[in-house]
Amino acid sequence: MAEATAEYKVIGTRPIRPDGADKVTGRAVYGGDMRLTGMLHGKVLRSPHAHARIKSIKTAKAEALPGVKAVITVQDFPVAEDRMANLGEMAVNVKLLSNNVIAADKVLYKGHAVAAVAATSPHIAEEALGLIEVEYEVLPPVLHVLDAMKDEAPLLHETMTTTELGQKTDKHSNIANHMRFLLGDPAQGFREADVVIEREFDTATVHQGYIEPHNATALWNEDGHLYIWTSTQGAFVVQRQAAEILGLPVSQVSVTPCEIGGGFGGKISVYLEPVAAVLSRKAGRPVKIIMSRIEEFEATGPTPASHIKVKMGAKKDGRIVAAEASLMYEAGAFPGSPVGAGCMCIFSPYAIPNMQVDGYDVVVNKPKTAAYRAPGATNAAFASETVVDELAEKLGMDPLEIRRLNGAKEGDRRVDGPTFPRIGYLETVHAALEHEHYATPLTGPNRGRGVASGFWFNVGFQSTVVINVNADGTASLVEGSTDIGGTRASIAMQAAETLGIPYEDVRPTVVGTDGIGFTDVTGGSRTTFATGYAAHEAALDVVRQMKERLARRWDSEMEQEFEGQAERATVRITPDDVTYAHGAFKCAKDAGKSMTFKDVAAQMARMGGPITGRATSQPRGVGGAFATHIVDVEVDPDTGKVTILRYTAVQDVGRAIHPSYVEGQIQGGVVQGIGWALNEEFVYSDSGNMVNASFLDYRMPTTLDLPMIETVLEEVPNPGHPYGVRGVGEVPIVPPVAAIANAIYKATGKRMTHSPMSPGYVLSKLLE
Amino acid sequence: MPKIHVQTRINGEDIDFLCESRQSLLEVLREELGLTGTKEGCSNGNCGACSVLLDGVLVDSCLVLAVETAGREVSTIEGLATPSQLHPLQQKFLEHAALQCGICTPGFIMAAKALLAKNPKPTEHQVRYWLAGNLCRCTGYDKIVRAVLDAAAVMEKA
Amino acid sequence: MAIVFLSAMLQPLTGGVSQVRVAGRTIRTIINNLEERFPGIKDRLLQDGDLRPDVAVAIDGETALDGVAEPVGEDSEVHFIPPISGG
Amino acid sequence: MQAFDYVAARTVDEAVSLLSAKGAQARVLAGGTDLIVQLREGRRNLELVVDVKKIPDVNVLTYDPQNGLQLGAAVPCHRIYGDATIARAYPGLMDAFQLVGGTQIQGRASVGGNLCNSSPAADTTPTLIAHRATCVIAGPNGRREVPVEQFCTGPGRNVLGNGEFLVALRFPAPAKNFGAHYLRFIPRNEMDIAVVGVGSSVVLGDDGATVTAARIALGAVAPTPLLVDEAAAALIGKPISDTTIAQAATAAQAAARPISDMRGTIEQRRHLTGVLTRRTLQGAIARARGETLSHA
Repeated sequence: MAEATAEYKVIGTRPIRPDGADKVTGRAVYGGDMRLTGMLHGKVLRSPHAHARIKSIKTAKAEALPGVKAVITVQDFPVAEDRMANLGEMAVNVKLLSNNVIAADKVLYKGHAVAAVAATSPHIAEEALGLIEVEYEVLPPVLHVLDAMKDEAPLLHETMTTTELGQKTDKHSNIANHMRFLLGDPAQGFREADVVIEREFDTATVHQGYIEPHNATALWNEDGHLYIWTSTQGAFVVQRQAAEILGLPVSQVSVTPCEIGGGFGGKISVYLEPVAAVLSRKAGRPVKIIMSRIEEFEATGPTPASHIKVKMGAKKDGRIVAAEASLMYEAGAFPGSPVGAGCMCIFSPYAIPNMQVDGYDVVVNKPKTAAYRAPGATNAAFASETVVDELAEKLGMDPLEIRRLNGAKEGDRRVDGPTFPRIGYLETVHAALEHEHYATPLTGPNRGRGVASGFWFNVGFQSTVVINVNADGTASLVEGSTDIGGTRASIAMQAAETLGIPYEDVRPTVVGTDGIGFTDVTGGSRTTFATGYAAHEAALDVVRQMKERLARRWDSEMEQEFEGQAERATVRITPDDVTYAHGAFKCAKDAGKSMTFKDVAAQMARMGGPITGRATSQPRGVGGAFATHIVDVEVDPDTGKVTILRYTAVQDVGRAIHPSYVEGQIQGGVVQGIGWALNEEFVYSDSGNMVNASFLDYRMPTTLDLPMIETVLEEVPNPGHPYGVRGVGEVPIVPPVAAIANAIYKATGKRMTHSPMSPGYVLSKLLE
Repeated sequence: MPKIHVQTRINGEDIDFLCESRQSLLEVLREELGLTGTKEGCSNGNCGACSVLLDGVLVDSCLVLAVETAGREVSTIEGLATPSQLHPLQQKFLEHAALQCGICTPGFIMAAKALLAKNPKPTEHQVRYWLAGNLCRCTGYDKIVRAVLDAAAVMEKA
Repeated sequence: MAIVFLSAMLQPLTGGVSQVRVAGRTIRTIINNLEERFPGIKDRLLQDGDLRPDVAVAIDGETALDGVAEPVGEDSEVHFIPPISGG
Repeated sequence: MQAFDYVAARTVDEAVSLLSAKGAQARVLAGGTDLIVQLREGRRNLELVVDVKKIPDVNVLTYDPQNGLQLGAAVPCHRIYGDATIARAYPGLMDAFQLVGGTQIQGRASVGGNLCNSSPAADTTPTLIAHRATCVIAGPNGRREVPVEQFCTGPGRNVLGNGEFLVALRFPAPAKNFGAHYLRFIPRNEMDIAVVGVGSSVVLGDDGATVTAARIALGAVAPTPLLVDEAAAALIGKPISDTTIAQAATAAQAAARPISDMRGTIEQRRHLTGVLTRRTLQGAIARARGETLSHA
């Protein structure tokens, strides 16, 4: 892993992040910290039923409560049009998005927003919620994907029909979409196989678990302009969604991103912003809404529960010749689960000639699912990586050996068709095989070691960066990517490297929709890759402008030296004659002429005025990321409780710009995977009420549940990026559930086919 | 609902405020006194993001009624650094990249401060046991524990 | 003539054909030529003259960014895949 | 959160009169880690909160080898195990007092409050029972005492009448060859409510081999914490052996009346009752013989 290699001065070092002091002193302003003059506090009334028709809403009593300044329902919103809108990262149906922000005629999950109040205190607003009278016609809920797929299941959306293999049908069902990916001839493949394993798996609904609750502050001015302050992964995506839902031109919505207390994909869709906006317009004052933790669990965007079937066949020598999978994902109240991504990831670590993967997107009476770090991939890997492990066992092969034998490399074809560019999967398997952890035998009773691999695409999308050169030779970098994991540093480092100045001399600032060109979400493992790409290009733009200014300056100096002589015509200095390296500009035609970056900056006013580099990026060459993890566990045979003894995560990171934050992304993703594997799940009553909607009973890992998480940064530079960057943020969450399941099998002899592998579940398997 | 006049000390300064008896110390710190460094994560004592010291004892400020602080000493993240220098814990959290989004950081630093006051040379296990009341979702805790151990070593020498 | 891969989702319209060589130097012309051979396929790929929101195009493994205007190489591979968004 | 009045009582009598006047509409505030959550989530509505933390009687924390331990009802957990002498004298109590919530919760939560919240899964009650604690209650009719095993009467309910509140808990001095141990099963290593909790104590004969007295109390497997005499009977008067311990565990399982909820199933709880009874007895016996148990 590169410390500051000879090749780079800044990239590979571990500087302190520029926003660090504010965050450790409590000065950093997160969305919930917003305070505006005359600001009101908003609260949302949420459905107590998982499935019901709204008959009537009476708000008079609530409006009469002293301190209440506005009460709103869907009537206060423009009618949402049933059409698709492109919101940068994703295309979204505006009607479905709006209906999730505020229920129209039906409530489709317990916690679905029905009305909202703005008052002079949050307590008064809460009291007012109790005075809003809503009459419901309660309908039977459907809560599990397999039940929802049945013909006789209650329908959430009467008008919705199934899209079957890309073709719209007129079959009314909770199945919104059935997709299929096919490669080769699976039936023939299975006929040739010597060993075939088939298993079914269930995973429970899981939440991103960010510690900061959703928040939004809105001021809809008398001149019709809407200002929004919020903790979000993408200010521009909030701007577009708010504009679509509220029927405003984008230019009339200004979104300022505050610091964000974690998102992991859960703070991309809007929930509160349009509600705060409409309350603000009605009350004529700014309104701040903050979700309670119960609202976070009941009414934001968890990752789908799923049922997955996997069948894989291999020859005696270990070559996998056929693979089939059927992924059934719960989309929640509205269609749009990440089952497609799950289908495309499930077998991606392997080059398999014959594959068929079917994906089902199924609505259920639960909150609409949203992205959660490599959305859809962890569920799928739990299934496929367990079956690969079983194949290895049946064939008497080491589980890493079968992965090495079948590992995908450049030119191999994914199930969705495209072939892989240069990728680093095999490098992760080799590194795992050679790692001291894997070489050290695991001894002691009730202990087991498991391995698993994972893939995620990563994305490029759009970013804009502006770099302003200051007279003292430092630079101010303006960007639109909200900084959740230290990306101010990783982006400034790439700009500094290209500018040839120290990292400390580049001051990055994150601004909102009025301050920079369109920038997509901080998500999809793209920020250091794509915004870093734009920062590099903007820095090149600065250097180019400096070369132009210097060429003019040096050429005019030539004018004096060759005062009217003939040779003057031959010696013209053009920008191409100016070279730049290690912070110094030199003149190819006159060794005596050179100036440092600082010199040029100091004389900008004399050399054509301010220098501002600008670049937008929508990079191609997005490098996918692979990981291979090793975990040792101990299982208490009396209680079924699983203890993580040791965890090593090997990942192809392309080039680690700031290694500490790359390690941090991997450690964070691994621990979210461990929580997913061991104790995290939504528990529902029969009536569709989530009974464990708190951090007490939605059990995320604490410091005491974990050892240190060892990381190995394999660097297979991505040719599609000037510094070889690959996205690193999402793939670490893909292998852990499967790796832990495989380790528990080695410790207990019982195959795990359900997540979470809670003590109760493991005990029930032990007592079988 | 008549407001109660409360006189207390926050970060070494005499402070008085008006509040309703139903307002938590967390709510008063953030919404009335503008001390927004103490963060809200769950408001029912399960995440530690709102940790402060009450008479030197580590507590969740969401589970303390503001009226209860009358005549007592409250210490929050805003009181930790000196005008010229960050506290060693703050410095080590930055050096170890022991924070990513940073929302849990004030709570962790106040908890670690209480730990080191009680146990200046904790083992890794003792650090993990003490900090189990503070949830973090970004870091996986590894670098947080290392930052606290490193700060302990530095403070031990000082 | 680029090689166009027809996914399982399109094969009902192509009588099971999974690969076909198609003339065209942009995605627009490729799709028009596909339509002539497999009527009805255009509506599955385009909406108001642009790619449908739920369709993305990969050319030689690279996700195309310029929609139907994307240039296509002489022997490039063309795939129609679902768009990917991250977490 | 509904509005309520707040009064910080200075004396026991003041608290009693405040509580009696309001009946069910008033509640004592000690650490507040249960009460404030219930108020915030609307599971409890009150007109008056009586803060007792300024009353000397509820802040008592004294111990001597003859009279045993006097523990004020509002004393927060961290103060108890912060006292080295008391911690050494009652390791079986410390097992539970160090488990209630995370460090922040222990900065506020009191054992009295945990008992008065009367959750069937309360971490402290089984070990209070194993230590034969006595509840000192003040009320309109003066003071009365109740053995702790009789204090809880149902989920969230106890013997406290109108105007009454818990002032202190009294513990006998640990008898010679006395040993106690509390364990709970939780999915994580911290911050969870017990799926099952068991507090066991034994007194051994001078030979260190026969059990002369025993108490086994179960948490989270019945509407109230449960003292299981049949389990003790399997041990008393007999030499210690795996068989008698197994019999005690089986008796405990038979007495348990668990339910299935989000934290555990009936089968799981019944199984764990046996496991934790066995492990706590082994721990109690070791301590009775003077050994110390390695602790988290």
